Amino acid sequence: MKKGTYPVFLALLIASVILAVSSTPLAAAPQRGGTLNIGINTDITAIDPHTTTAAITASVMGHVYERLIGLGENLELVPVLAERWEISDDNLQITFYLRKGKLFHNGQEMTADDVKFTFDRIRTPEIKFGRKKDFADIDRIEVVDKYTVRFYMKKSNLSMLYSMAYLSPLVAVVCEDEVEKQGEKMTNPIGTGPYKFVEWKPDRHILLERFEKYVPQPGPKNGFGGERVAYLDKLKFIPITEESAATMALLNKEVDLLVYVPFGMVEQFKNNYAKKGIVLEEKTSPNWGEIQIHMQKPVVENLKFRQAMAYAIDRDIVLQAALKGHGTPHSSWVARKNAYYTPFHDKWYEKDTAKAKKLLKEAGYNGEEVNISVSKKYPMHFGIAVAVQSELQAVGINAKLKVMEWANLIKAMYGNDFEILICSHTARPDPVTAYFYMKLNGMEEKYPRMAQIKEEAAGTLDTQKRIALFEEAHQMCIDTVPSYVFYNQNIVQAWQDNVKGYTIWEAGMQRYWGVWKEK
Amino acid sequence: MLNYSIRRLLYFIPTLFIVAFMVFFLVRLIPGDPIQVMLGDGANPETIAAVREKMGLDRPLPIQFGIWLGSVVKGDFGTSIQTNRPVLQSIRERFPVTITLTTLALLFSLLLSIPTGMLAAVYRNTGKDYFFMLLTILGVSAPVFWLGLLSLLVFSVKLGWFPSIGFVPIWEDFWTGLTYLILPAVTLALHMAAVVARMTRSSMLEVLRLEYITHARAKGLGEGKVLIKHALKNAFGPTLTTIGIQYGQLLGGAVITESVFSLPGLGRYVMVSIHARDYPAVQGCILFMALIYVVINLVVDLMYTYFDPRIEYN
Amino acid sequence: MFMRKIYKNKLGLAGFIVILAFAMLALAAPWVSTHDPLKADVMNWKAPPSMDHFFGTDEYGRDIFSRVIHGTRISMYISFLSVLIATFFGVSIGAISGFYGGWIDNIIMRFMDAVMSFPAILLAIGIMAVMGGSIYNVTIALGFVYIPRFARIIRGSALSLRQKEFVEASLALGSSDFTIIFRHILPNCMAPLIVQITLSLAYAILAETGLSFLGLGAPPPAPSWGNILSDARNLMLDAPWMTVFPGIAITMCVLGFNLLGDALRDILDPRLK
Amino acid sequence: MDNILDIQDLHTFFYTPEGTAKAVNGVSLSLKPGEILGLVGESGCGKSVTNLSVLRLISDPPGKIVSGKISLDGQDLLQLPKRDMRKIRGDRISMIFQEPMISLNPAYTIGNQLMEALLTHRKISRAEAVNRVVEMLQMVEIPSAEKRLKDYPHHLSGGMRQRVMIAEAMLLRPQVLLADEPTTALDVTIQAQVLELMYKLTEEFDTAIILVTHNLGIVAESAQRVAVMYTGRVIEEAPVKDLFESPRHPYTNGLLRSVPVPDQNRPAGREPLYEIEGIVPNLFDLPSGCSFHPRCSRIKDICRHEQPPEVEVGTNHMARCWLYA
Repeated sequence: MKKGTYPVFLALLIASVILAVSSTPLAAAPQRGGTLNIGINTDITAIDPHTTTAAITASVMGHVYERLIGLGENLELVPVLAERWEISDDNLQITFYLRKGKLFHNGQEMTADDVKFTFDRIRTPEIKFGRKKDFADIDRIEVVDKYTVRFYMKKSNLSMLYSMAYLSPLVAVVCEDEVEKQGEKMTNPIGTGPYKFVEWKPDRHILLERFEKYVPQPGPKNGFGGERVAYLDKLKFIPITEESAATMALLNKEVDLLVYVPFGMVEQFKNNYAKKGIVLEEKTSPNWGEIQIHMQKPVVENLKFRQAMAYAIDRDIVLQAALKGHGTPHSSWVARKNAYYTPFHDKWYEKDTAKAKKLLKEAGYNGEEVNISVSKKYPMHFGIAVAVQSELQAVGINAKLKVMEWANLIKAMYGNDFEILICSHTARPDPVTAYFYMKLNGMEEKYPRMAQIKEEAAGTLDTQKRIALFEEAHQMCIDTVPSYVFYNQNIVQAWQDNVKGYTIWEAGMQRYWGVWKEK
Repeated sequence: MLNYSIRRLLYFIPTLFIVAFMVFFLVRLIPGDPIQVMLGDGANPETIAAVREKMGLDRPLPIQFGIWLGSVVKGDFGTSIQTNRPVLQSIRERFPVTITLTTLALLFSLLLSIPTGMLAAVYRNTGKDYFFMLLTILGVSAPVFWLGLLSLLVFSVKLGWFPSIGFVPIWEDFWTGLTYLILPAVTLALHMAAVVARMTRSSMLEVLRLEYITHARAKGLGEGKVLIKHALKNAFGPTLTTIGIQYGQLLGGAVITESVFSLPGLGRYVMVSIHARDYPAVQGCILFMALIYVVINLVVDLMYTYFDPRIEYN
Repeated sequence: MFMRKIYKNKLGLAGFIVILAFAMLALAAPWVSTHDPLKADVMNWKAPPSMDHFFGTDEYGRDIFSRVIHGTRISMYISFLSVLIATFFGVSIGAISGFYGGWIDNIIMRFMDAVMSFPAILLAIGIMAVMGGSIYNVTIALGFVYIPRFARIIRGSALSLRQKEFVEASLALGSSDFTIIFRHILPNCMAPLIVQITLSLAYAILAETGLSFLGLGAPPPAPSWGNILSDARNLMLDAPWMTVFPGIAITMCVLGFNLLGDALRDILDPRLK
Repeated sequence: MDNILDIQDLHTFFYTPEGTAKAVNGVSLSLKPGEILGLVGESGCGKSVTNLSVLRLISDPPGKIVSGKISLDGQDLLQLPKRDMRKIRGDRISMIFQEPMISLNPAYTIGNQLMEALLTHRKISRAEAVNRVVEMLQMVEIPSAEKRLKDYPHHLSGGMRQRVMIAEAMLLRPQVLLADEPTTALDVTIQAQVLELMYKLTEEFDTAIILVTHNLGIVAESAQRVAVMYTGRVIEEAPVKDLFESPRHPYTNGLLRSVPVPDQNRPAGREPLYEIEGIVPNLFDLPSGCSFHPRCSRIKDICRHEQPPEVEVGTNHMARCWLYA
């Protein structure tokens, strides 16, 4: 996508958002009943939400379970099971006041014991909880009374609140008795959400059913917070791995909603499938795609070389190759939708071939091979790779693609075994967790200030302080080029026009409360 | 007969041991760390180490192999690293899907291949022969997944005859279940049909020259009876062996077909598990598929005696 | 005589011509192709077939025609080399096993049985997962998987030939084992061997596409046929040309090998005379 | 008495890529009820093809009955619709094959195969069929016949199998039996028994037999008449006694002289057995004129250019040779 087309695109985007918003109040009153068949692109990996980091599990199980606190529409912290919370002045005590009368699906009331149990559970070594270190600063948890629970911290770490609210893994509040009863191998997840678990037939479907005793909390629907009304009797999530097959299933009306429309197919949907009663929506998410450049590997360790790379790349080309243009160019680890975003984060290099070549010469680059590690698991990663390679080659950098399996890429990423590595990330409401990756490419080791910024930001929730810190972090990125962020990615979903009340949440989680099917 | 079966079974034990050995070490040689894949971003080394220890992944490989083999013999395939469910449970859920798919494919391919092979042999080197053989070879020549997607496009989207995704077990609702399985089974069957048709053709050709066929005709039997009763039964022996071997192709093909048609079978599970480096699941699945294959071939061996009674079991 | 028989077998002749055409295409790939098969032009993606791009462009704007042409090279390379590996090892193992018999045979055959117990593609998947994706590894994996088939054919013939008078006579005259295997046993297995070779060539091409589909084939951006086809499949509803042309190329080539193999079977198999 | 089987001027050719093989090239034979006709000649002379032609079992392609007439009891078999022809096979005309080892289907029991023809041609119950089969097996002197029904062919010895074949052939009391080298594959002692059995049965059922063989001894013992074939033609035909005592055709002469005669007691220095010079000519490339002329010791000039006609050389004695024309 060239510069010129971008505003058009933005206009389209705004139009679609307006359409989505305006259609909701105009529509007739919600109707109860029916089953919503949802095409998902990969099966959930586990039903115990604590044991997996897969976003799909968090998305599906987000209907069964609830968090203590959640993220709002704009990724701010909102109350869910905790009505409110208090933080002591020294940040070392956090007290949560729980909503009363919240029932688990087995009829038991949710109490402070369950909350304590939950947070103790995810911290035990036996449970394969993926983000244990985010909760490592908890000293102990105290049940004050039935509806009050207090966390005592070893040191100030308010980022933890974001981790609690975080999208994936889902820090679900589980029912103590039920988990004790079912043992480590959970078979029947019992939560407090608007839908209860019926069955999981792996690779066939996950079936949820409305929990009749669910009492929605007051206030408008807001992210994971606010009013959550289950109109649909059942939710049936159907994993379809083949993208074309998924589209065909939507065309055949075998699924009502498709959570992943391939970027390459968007025009086809708009031009042809719209006539068949299929609604397409597209929103820019805070998810981003980037390359990591290792600061301690030959050739790329040279700052001038990295700067040359930054000058060599036209991010529009990358955006086109990776997302077929369905994204918004962006340069920073702090996403556009993020609460701490400022225009400062738009600062970045502009493509300048002459400068790139000059810097290469200064860096003493002599045609050494530079490897771009990439996996084929996500088509957009490969798209980035193709584009970056051709851009780098154009200024004379001998870039080679090193295509590997996902598992091997992960290993390379954590094992310090890459020069340039392509990855993408889902929304990080707390930029501290985003800057985590600076640990993997040797940045922190070379520039310890980065680690300090993270530490300082984690210790406060003060917006102004945080904004300043993250701007400093971004300036460091500009100066040292540890990575190149290309874009914030769009989310494209489609559904049959009789599905009402559904709208994409940029955070990437699906929400089927407030959704109904017109008969 | 029983004696023979038992001896055949015993004969498979060393083979199975080598199979198990190969499965285990092949899977363990796969680079990548299952725990890392599973835990993703936020995992710290301590967590990873703890989980590794819990899974027994920190012990020397030969010991892990011994432990695994010991429990497999007892029917315990371990627990999936990714889903935390017993591997055997997953296999039990998925095995019926794969076995119905492959059996149906087997059935379709036999329905398609035996008559074509036979007719091609009868009309040897005529236009009809060429036509039949070309037809079946065309089926084997296109990549399965492409064929599968094309058939979805035509029969599901354009014609609306079959659903494009999903699965209903045929033991729950036979006819509905069948509609979900026909396209994938036919796609899978085409590959096998070509091979079996060729085998049928050449063994029919061989048999048709034999004197007992002339003899059967000299008795005044109708041509149909001569071909089916006298020729086919004898020609079927070699064909049967091919079918046994081809069953492996079906199982392998299921890996692809199940992905294309969104079927919850073993093949899809294997692929997901390989990508997640879910060792117990991969090991269990591949071993189980090899086991099915070996058992099918055992059955084929035993069935062979029906078609060729000259094989004595002493 | 042989060529006349091939000529008389119309389908076999057609297969032979198709294979010859693809082989020539593979050799002449750099001259026949109109673009660099790896050159991305992302802004010109999904272009339908035109005079500039005969088969259109793919999702990164690469010329599909040139990719298919170069793919011929890669697919032929994988297919021929893997079959060569399988033939070489299969024949050696089979000949040794059948010729010496006894415990050597027993051990080798148990091992071959074990390898055969895996559905071929599954074993190839496993090997690819271990070795990682590269054209060489695909070749090695497929070669390995097909070894037992060849070993079995040769072993069977070797076992029965070993009893034959001319081999015994040769042994009595003090010929070395090696000479006997190469002078007597191998020539006598040529017919089934050649048939197996042509059919395996066809299998190998298909297996490569299967591996690519599963994400375990030759790593992109190498324009192997499997890559071209499996990459394009997600856009097949929108840009059919992306799958149609490579699909037809694969089907034609495999069909060619199959027809040739079948014809050879008819011609060479003495039992069918 | 009328002929039961009458073959007139039969031509059966095989069309192959190598050329046209005139396997049967103008054969005429006739057979009276209960009569045994010996059909002798070297292999490849067209004896078996003649037999198969009678049943119309020549595989087409490559073979084809080009012309001629084969009448069974006055009915021209070559004009019959396929379906009617099938009714004759195994019922009115049956056949015994040369190799009992390969002419029985290994995949079915003896009983199954024996009853097949019976159940095809006669409307009788299974039980009745079993009875008749057992009865027949007893007639061909197979011990514990009932048990044998459940045996597979590979359970039986060669002699036993040939008895089964004979039993099967005679089961429907055919008018004509085509026996193609019925004893060649058997041990000498068994041969005699099997032949004896065949004669016994023909006498009982008045079946006519064409006995195809290259064994002149067998012919001498059993046939009433003998026809000698060479390259697709009958070159001499005569009552058995005449033929053996005064063979007219040089080929017949040669054949007879090449058979060792046991009662001529010539201990040492005995004359070596006669051998016909040369080889049987290639069917694709028959010599011009009399096809035997290249091997003939009494060749005349005309032999090289023209086919010899049939010549009446004695009572019921015919020879195709220029010596007598």
